[in-house]
Amino acid sequence: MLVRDYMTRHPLMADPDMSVVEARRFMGENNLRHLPVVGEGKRLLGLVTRQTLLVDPGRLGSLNVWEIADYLSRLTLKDVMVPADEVITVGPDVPVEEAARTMVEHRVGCLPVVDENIVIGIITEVDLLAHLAEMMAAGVPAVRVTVRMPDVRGELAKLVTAVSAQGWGILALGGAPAPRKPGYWDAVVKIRGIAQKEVVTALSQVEGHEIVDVREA
Amino acid sequence: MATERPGVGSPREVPILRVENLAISYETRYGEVTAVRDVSFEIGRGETLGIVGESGCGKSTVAFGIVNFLGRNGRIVSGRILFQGQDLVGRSERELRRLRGDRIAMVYQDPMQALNPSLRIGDQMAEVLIVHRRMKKDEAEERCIRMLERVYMPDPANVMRRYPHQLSGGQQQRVVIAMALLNDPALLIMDEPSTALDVTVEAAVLDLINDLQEEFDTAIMYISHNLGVIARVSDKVAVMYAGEVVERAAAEEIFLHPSHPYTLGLMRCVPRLGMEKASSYLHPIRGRVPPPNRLPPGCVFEPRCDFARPECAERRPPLKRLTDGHWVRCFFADEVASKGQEALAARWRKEATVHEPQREPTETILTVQDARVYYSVPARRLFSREKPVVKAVDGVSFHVPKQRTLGIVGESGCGKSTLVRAIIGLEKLSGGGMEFMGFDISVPVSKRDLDLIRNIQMVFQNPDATLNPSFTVGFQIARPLRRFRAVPKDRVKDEVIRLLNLMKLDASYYDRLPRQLSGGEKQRVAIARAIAARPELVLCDEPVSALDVSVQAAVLNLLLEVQRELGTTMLFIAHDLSVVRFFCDDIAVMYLGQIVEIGPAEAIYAPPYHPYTEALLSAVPIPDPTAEQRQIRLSGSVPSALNPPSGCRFHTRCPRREWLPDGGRICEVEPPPWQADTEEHRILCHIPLEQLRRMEAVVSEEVRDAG
Amino acid sequence: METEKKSRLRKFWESISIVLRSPTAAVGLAIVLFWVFVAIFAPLLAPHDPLAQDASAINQGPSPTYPLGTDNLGRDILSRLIYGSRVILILAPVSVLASVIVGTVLGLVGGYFGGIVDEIVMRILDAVMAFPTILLYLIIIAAIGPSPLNVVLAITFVGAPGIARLVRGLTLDIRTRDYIRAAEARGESALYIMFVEILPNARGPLIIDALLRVGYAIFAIGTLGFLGLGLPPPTPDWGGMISEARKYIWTNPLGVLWPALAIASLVVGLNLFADGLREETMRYQ
Amino acid sequence: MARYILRRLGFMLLTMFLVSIAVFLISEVAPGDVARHILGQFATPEQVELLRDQMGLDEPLYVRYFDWLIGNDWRLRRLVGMPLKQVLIPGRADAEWYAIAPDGTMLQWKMKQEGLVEIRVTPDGERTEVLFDGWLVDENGEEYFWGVDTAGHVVLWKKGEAGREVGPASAGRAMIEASGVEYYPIRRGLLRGDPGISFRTNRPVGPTLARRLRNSLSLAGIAFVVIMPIALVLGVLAGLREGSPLDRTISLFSLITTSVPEFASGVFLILVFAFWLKVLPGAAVFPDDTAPLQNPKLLILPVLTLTLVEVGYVARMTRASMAEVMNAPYIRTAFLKGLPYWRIVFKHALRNALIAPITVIMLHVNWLVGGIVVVESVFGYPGLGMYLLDSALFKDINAIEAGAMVMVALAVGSQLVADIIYTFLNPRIRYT
Repeated sequence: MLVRDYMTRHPLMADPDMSVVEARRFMGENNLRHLPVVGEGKRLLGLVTRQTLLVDPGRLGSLNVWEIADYLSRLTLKDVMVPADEVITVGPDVPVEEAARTMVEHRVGCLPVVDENIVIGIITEVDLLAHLAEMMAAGVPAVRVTVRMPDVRGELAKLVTAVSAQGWGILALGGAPAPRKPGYWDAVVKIRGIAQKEVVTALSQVEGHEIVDVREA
Repeated sequence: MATERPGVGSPREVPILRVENLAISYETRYGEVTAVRDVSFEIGRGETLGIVGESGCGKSTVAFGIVNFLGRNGRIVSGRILFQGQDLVGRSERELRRLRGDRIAMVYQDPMQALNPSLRIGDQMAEVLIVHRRMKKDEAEERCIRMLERVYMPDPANVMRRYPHQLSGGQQQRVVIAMALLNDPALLIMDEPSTALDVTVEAAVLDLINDLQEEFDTAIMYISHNLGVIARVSDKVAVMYAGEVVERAAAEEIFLHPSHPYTLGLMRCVPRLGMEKASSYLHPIRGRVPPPNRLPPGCVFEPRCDFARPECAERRPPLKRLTDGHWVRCFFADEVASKGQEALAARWRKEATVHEPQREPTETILTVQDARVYYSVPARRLFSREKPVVKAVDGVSFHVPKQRTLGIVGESGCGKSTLVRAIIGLEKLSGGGMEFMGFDISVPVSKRDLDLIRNIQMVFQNPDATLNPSFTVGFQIARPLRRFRAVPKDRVKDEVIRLLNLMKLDASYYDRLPRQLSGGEKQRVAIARAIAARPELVLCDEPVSALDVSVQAAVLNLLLEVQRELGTTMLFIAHDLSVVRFFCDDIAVMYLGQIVEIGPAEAIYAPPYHPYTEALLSAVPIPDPTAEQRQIRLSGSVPSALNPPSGCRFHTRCPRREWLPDGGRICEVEPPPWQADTEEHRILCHIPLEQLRRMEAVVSEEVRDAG
Repeated sequence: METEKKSRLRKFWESISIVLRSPTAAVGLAIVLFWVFVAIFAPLLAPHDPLAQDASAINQGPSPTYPLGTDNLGRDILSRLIYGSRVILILAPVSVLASVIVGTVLGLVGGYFGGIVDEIVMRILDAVMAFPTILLYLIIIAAIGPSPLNVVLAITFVGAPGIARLVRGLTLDIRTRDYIRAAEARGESALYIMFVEILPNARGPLIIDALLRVGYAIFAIGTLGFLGLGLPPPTPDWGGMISEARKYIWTNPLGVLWPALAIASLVVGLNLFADGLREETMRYQ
Repeated sequence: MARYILRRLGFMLLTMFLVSIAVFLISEVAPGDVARHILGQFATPEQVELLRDQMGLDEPLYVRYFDWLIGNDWRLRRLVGMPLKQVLIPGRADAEWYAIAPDGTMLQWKMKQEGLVEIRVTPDGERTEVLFDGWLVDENGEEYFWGVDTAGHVVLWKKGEAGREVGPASAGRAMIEASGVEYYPIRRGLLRGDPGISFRTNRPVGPTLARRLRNSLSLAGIAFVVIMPIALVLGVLAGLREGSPLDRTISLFSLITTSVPEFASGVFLILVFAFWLKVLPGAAVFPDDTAPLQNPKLLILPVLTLTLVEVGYVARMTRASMAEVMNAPYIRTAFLKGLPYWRIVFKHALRNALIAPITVIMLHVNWLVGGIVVVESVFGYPGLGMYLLDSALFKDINAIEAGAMVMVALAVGSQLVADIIYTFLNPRIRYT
């Protein structure tokens, strides 16, 4: 579960000499939101997003229509891109959650994956969400139970023991601190091939655990 | 988490490569010739597109067109080449240079030729990183070594210091592949990368390509003439003919439902592993690929097509969509698709013309007893006492009954050609004996009498070298007639023409020179020359391996016909196991100068196997992506015949050694014994027969019946 | 039969047209043909007897009587040039032909038999080739004296090893072809294989090499003449003419120019032709 | 690699051996009697016979060959009973043979009116003449003596048999003595640096040859230095742009210049630069002992002539090789690796492209030598070529043989150099 496994390899990239107009067309055509700008050997030079392509109106204010057209046609990516030293990047061998944290921390939707300054892929929020969905086996029919337990060592093991005591297999397992309830932990378990009722019966017997939510998903 | 889960669908992806209506032409002395036209396809990330077709169909032109490396006289006439969304047509040389070797890499046929003979492997590899990534030399070399490790190259640090000629063909190809992958390219173009290699090495290289693709997520464009190879590596297949893509679909789809007459023809003209002459028939495609400056006005395939109607000659069929992702350039694709099913099935059915196999024992015509052919080679050191000896053939024994065909298979350097040359008398025996129709033939041809010479003739491999370019076809066929006084002088010409007709060539060929003939025609003339004096035994040394697949079938059929009509006995050498299986009654498998397994064809292709036979069979590329084939890969390369391994010669690479107690120590020490499975089927191995019998069949593909 | 003749004729014209496709070959051929024409019709073209001396006109420049002037003995330079072309255009091809015959046989034998035969032949040829060519000429002519026959002998001796090497190389290549194996498998004799199966396939490069060698033979004959080792006087010999006129270069500079131009043009013409031919045949293949 | 070079070295020695036999045979077995040739038409048979004896021509061929090759002083000293030594005469290109007495005195003998005289030269250069009286007696009772004469022969003198009358000699070599009964010319042998006496000058060949060789080597050396860079650059440029106008121009130019014989191009150059433009001397005549580099202007035209002929040849070889290499698959690989053009040219192509021409260039030394003979002759340059030519015309056998061996050694040596360069450039040979 490292970045290298979830990133998009061989992403579309652009030359620093590509004109802004061309880049806007290119990104639109290929439905891109982020475009790494690379030099020879795929070395990262900068990053372009849809926002960076929007030209600062202040700059244009003093120009007339013809001058604006001329200015725009001459504008290339290297003039507008976020330069490499300001781009937030991630290495291929970083855990996915670390990448997610980086993105949250910097409020960016995309991280170029670089290996010694060479762009080898790109990881976006969509990739991470896909990872989350996969982790929680979204779209696979199963019983999904959310159990609230004290945030104490050994509590999760109790839950897992209870499930395996029934001979059931765990399809997905996840957990997070319970919302608005400090000191508690919510765990989500997905179990396949049994009825909802059986699950409730089995798990409600676990001491100290409370079933918060159960559904067929 | 043992359960399988479907991956989350990724958002709509831009293909790595998208070619639209590409046309490429060359300036020649006949004017501008369009070599490729109207070619479209796309390859996604981590996907392999196989491009298949005969030589001269424009496959390589497309490959070079993509990187716009067409030489001085070639140019892209029209079309778009979108690489990662950006058009490559019209890019400057500087921009292209930055892409080549970095984002687009190429690997092609002959690795020896592709590597610079006077630079060390390390320098050649490292410069890719140094040039594109401005890496420091030692850092680059470090990376190269790691990459060589990834392509399973033994002792990579040492390999870096070597020169290309010091590596074997398989190793060279690994180096070339490693070099291509150094910069993690988005697109890898491979042009017949395994064609020059032996089957077992080829299989290993194909496995490697599969592994690497998963790891690097590279889009691969894989060009080959071999349907089997294409079936093994491709996700999608495009069939090219005379510069056009005539059919394009997912791999399984195209192999199960071929819908263009040419695709169908290609599949019907090669024998599949397991087909034999007694129960099946090969359907050659008539005619030959038209040269690009003389294309037919309508459908390019019309002159050779069995489905052609008048309108096919008038206008070019458009590319039409059959099912999702299956495109065909034929007016009658539906008809072809449905008839094709029958036709494919029919090749397994017994046809009226196919002859009954003769299984009753007949007299033996050729006996080879413990034959040995040794060469001494110049000593490696200046003053060494011993002259090293290459044991090209070392103690080979077999016999061939009259009117039967013995096939000899083995990889290059196993001594099969030497053996055949010794039989015909071009090679001196160093030991052992050979007897032909009761006469001793262990002497060279110059010491044999004329009648004996007449009775053993040979058909050679290379159609371009088999005929003397200075003389007419007629003269060359007539020469044996005259020399052996096979017919009276005044009837020589008639006889030559009769032979030509037998070879399905008309009398007008009499006055032609070899350069006016196609490869297949040359080979037919060579067969005519060989059988002119009615020999009892014809030795065929890879007679079809240099021919295009569509022509192979015709030549094989002719040889079968000759054998049927003249009752000739044949010795048939080939490296293609499907062809041997199809053509021969008995088969001998050779490894490093020795026969390791011999017996009736069907016995060779079913357990018990010699471990080498088993590996060979598992390496054969089968033109059917659904066929199940066990993967048994040999490690290393064939040891030198100069210094063959002790004991069993195969022990250095044998994957089955561990079946024996203490890992097969005995294999290293003692030469293995012959074990008889049946009276005719024998295996040279230490492993007890009972254990060999427990082997699974390598190919579990059952003959599919359309009925 | 009739059709065969026609096709031969057509082939001939085809090859001519191939040659003429290359401008250099065409120019070269024109120069050579010009000299051949001059040589054939020498008696009709020459205004004077090449040996006749005119004591009243010694070392003169061009004049109406002597269009190119006279030499130190008062002989007409033009006539001597014209007759000189005969000498050179006979000696050069003859000596090349002789070396082609000798060299071909040696090369075929060495290349086909290989082994010890080849080794011996090649060692001897190497030894001959180790001599600087001019030295061989010097030694041979010094030993056996200058005469047309000896010039031919010397050029043959010097030229044969080169041709033998070429033919040997071609033979080594051709003998690995399958059609040679087929012939051997038919039990053909070595002579048959060498001369019927191999030689015809070596003819292309051999002809071109021979053509180039005619150029070098002319070069060599001229050099020998210049060094005083050529044809004994008073035979009109271009090299000898230059050597003689060289002495009077300060009084009659043109006297040395004409024969130098003549020999230069002939060799250049031949080499242009041979080279153009080679390029074209290479491209044709 | 060592193996390969050793092998080539072996072949080279073998070749030289064969060549020496050939040179010897061709020049010595040539039709016509050398002695007669030297003495001229009018010499008497006795004179001829005597000269043949003095020249050692009456010995069997193989003896003469080995005498010529490795000398005979070590054999003849047994006759004299003392070691023999060759002493160069300072100031003259000449040398004399002496017998060395045990006390270091150098001895020669000379038949004079009064009888056999012994000439003694002490180690400190003091020269005295005394009448000889050390006669030996053979089984027939005759008194005889084996000694060394003043013209480098070991001579058998018999007491009382003073000079036979053989009459005056007509040409070249004057007959100094005819007093002995048998003559053996003493030679140190070619391999030991003594090519013998020139018939033309009656002096040892060695010193003259060395000076002429020096002159020729300076000419050839300068020519080489001028030719190679020009030719290689032209060839590489043409080969890189195969089929372009530049290529066509270079190719045609080089074809024409190589085709014009040196004597013709030399003549053209003299006419243009010396006769019409009058900027350069038309001949390169030096006093015999000046080195050519002292007057470089004289060298311009000879070097230019050689350059014209050779540049074309080398350029054409280089072009063909370069063009071939640029079409090779591994160059295609290099392009597809995205390497810059000049990196491909210098790193990938040049080395492979030079393998063929370098060998050919070195083999071409043979041609260069030929060119030098002609060029020297055109410009009257006192080099080895002229020396050989003059010797050949005079049938000066020792000079021809020595000159020929020197030239062959140069040629074969350059082949060895070519082989070494070849192995250096071609790893396939280096690592097998």
